[in-house]
Amino acid sequence: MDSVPTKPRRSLVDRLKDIDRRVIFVFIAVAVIIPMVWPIGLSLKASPPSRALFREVESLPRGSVVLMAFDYDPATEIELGPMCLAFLKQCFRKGLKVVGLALWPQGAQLARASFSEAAKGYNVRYGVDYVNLGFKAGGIVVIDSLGKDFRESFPVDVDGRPLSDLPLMKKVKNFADIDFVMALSAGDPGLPFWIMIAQGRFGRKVGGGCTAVSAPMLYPYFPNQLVGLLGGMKGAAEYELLVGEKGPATRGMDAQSIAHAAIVFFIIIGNVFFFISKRKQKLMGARA
Amino acid sequence: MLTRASVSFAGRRLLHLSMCVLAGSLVLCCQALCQSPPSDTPPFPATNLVAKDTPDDDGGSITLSWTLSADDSGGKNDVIGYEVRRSKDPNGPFETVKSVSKGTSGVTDESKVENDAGYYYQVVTKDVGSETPSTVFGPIQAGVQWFNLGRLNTLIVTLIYITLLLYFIVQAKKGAKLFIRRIAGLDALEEAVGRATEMGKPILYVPGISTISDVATIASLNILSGVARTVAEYDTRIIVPNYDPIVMTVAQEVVREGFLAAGKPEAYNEQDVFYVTSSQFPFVAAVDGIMVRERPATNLFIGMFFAESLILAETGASTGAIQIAGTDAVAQLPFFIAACDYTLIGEELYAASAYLSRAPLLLGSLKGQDWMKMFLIGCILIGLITLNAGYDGFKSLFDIPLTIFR
Amino acid sequence: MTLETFDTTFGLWIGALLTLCIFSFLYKDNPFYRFAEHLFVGVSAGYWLVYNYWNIVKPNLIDPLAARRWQYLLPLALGIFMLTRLCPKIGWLSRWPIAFMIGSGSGLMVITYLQSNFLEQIKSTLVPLDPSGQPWYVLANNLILLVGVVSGLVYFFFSKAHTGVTGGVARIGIVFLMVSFGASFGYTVMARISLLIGRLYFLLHKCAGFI
Amino acid sequence: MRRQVPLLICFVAGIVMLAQSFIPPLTWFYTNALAWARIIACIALFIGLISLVRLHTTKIKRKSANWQFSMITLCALGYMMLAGLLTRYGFFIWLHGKCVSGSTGDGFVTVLENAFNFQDIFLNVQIPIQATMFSLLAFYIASAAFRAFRARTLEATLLLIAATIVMLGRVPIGQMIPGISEITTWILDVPNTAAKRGIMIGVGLGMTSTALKIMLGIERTYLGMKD
Repeated sequence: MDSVPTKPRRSLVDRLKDIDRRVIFVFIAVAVIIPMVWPIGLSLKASPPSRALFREVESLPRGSVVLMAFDYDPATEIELGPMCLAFLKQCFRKGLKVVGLALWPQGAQLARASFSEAAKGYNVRYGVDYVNLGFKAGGIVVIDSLGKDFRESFPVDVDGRPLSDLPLMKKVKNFADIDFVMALSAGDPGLPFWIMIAQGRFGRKVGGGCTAVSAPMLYPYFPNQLVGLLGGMKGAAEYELLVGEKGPATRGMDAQSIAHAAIVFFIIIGNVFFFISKRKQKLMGARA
Repeated sequence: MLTRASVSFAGRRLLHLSMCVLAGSLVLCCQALCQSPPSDTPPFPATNLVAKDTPDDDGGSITLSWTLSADDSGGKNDVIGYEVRRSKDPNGPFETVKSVSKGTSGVTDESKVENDAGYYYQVVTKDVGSETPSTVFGPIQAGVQWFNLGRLNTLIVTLIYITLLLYFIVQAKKGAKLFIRRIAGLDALEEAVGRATEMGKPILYVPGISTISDVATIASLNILSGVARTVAEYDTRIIVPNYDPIVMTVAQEVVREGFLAAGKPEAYNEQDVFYVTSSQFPFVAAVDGIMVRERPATNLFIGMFFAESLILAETGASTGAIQIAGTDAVAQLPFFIAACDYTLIGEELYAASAYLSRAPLLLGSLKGQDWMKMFLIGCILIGLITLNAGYDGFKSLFDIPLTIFR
Repeated sequence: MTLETFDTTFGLWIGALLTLCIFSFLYKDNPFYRFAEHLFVGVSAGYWLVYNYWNIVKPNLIDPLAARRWQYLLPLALGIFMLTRLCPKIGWLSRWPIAFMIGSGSGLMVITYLQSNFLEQIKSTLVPLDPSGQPWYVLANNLILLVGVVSGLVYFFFSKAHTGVTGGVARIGIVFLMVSFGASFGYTVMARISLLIGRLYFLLHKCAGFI
Repeated sequence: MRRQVPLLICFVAGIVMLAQSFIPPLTWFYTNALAWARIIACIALFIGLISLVRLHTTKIKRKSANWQFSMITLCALGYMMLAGLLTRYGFFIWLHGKCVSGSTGDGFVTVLENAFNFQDIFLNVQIPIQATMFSLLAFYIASAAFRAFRARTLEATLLLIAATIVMLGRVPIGQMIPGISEITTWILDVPNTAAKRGIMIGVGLGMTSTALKIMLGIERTYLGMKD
């Protein structure tokens, strides 16, 4: 009796050579998720602009007032949110007061979330240690008005409370009462305007954070007009390293590293098995 | 002659005057001390103000330039900005038309500038408490230029190109034999259609995600017309999901025409050439769905693509379809190359129409394109020789806008 | 729970569920993905229509016409011609607006691309090759750049067979193309992984409260 | 009329568009033509809408595979259009005005208003799906790399090596390898730039040649007519 023609059994090598792509998907997902849940903190060296920013903030005396601009939206939160958290934690730990505002409409809500998250574990109170003034349209004009009086553009805070009810705002009238400006910006209006007005016109010290895409454009401002700059998720991870918090950016960078390594690993595996099967075919061809 | 009385009077006046001056300066000093530092002296003015009609435009615009004030980025460095003021009368009154931040040494005034009216300009340097006007420049008129000299080089290149194309098209019309090299991706088209027929499965054709004004889309529709005809001849089904409704209407016409040319107009189904949606990812989600549900044997992604290219090509690869891609989107080429069987790279997409139809007119234009490349290589060689001989005039011929006439 | 926080939590959960529906496609096509896909197409088509009506048609056509700016009758007419597609008898009229769009688009492309992809590319390829006064590697890089551009162009010669010298140069061109494609591929990986990190952060942190 | 007029329109529009680049007083055509094209494209969306609705109603009528899902598309489409109209017409403000503030009717209107919040749907449905579809690329880029990057030929080997180096040179883990950042930068700046330039010049020439042929009426497949 003739044997039923069966599918030729594929060797292990052949099967590994064409692994089901879903296996790769699983590995990629794991490579990203594991470092996000348990960050490793892979060797990362803080670049000069990040270190400069950190040192500048460390040197501010207790009680100094920092103005923080939330000029970004949910689309860029993954890059700028972690910077914001690390920076706020540094401020709260050092006993600095933070005044937040937004030139981007969705920035106000992001600021609210960031403040409440950073405040966990620190003895800080709204109105005394930090305030959120909310969003104001107008870009550069708004920044300009802060030089005269904060109340011109922000008569009330994000929840509609008059500034006179907030103890922190009693001692902040205009730029003269601000010791440091930190602008997190994802585009326009953003960091260039803060540099132009707050640094250029009113002589405040300005530091910034931006997306990886816009970092090359902003680096030239450092160190003359910008005290320091954090670029993209990498900049955020560097700052977390300096502040000593393994936050979302460290997790993100670790995930990046591991995912890249996983892809390279698969490329190598693919090639190894490709060569083995090629040699086997050659051998079999020679035998036949 | 002077009397004693008059002398003493004069003396008293002098004393009085000097006391006044003293008191006055004291008050001034006090004021200066009380005011916030620094003591407010007006900044140095901007100098060398020059205004001229903005070149190569249709009027309504004047371009100004000046040298920065000595107190801007130097001196006391307290300049905060400049205001550009304009008047039709050299003695004023001047109205502010533009203000710019410090470090700016030029500006274009386009605020209601009337053509052929004489304007006088002044630039005012400002610091925190004071300002200094520059000298007035004028009169200056804005005017219409009938030719944009800044684009003369573009015009010449365009004319050379048109001449080359037309010359070879005419040659081709006369019956000159024209050679065209092999393009693997296009040779594979017919094979791909044949395979779908054998398997009894449809063909998926995605004409990119751009509009009809994009030449890449038209190049894709040209290829579609050839594919549709072959498909009709083979009695295979073709599915064309569209991102843009206008592209859809053209694609419907092109496919119908292809079926007509193959003599099978009744086999054409208009509902197979349809509109999905005009946003990138919903479109991709739907096309992915088609790929896994209809299981086309052949996927053609030809036209303009963006980040979604790899999502389409990988999903297609997972269904085991033969895939041919073609795009001029440089950033997406690597992904198509990695995930598709054949890829038309850049210019090959545009050569496809000639390649598939072998129409002499189109082949002629391909030859024109090649001669244009030779011309370009020649330009590069001449440019390199002249540049390295220390002459950069040749290189400046390629400036955009061309400035040698300014 | 106030209405506002209910709204945001509810919204977050919807977002999370839809995210999982889409991810399920990685395993294989399934009803959840089909649901999300069809919802997505409907919502986006509707959004796009409404958005375009309010942001383009109304301000750029209806408002000017209401203000009696009659030159806007021309685009209106062309638009109506476009709609004749829907009645087969006069459908050929739709070719007029299409021809207008294609013609003006083509005219524009000719100038734009001859400037940006021809003149400017020549200019940036004109680099100093003088060995004096610059380090050797700058010179070497400039030379490589030149070879890459010229051989790449030769690869795109269509009216000459890729044999002999042409073939050799074209092959060098292919080498450059492949290195470039590889590099672009590798360069993009980071941005794509970031997208996934963003999505997982949304799921694990914002929705599940992990991390 | 059917053949000649479109060709003439195409030619004239193309020539005027070409000319306006060189003759400044003609620039009005540029701005207007672009605006008109946008308006035509928007009006044409109506054709798309009809096509979409027709496709899905046919599926439902014929009860073809997965027809139930077509209903979701149609519902979502109708819902979005309704919500977009209601919100913009100030319909809810009008409705609020009809109810006495604080009455149950007013609360009902608020619920209705929330249910038809156009922007919310966009934010909670469209944005997450869009972001997730986009993030699928992270998986696909890995599987594509695994499948395509095999050292079969010289070209494939170069592709593979360049990709691997650049991939590693961009992340901390790879930057532990000495010199890799420098090589990455070099690959991106020198050979990559050269090849891109070659492609771009080719694309420029191919595109302009096609555009000129379209204007001159040599290339007229788009009109559904071939010679």
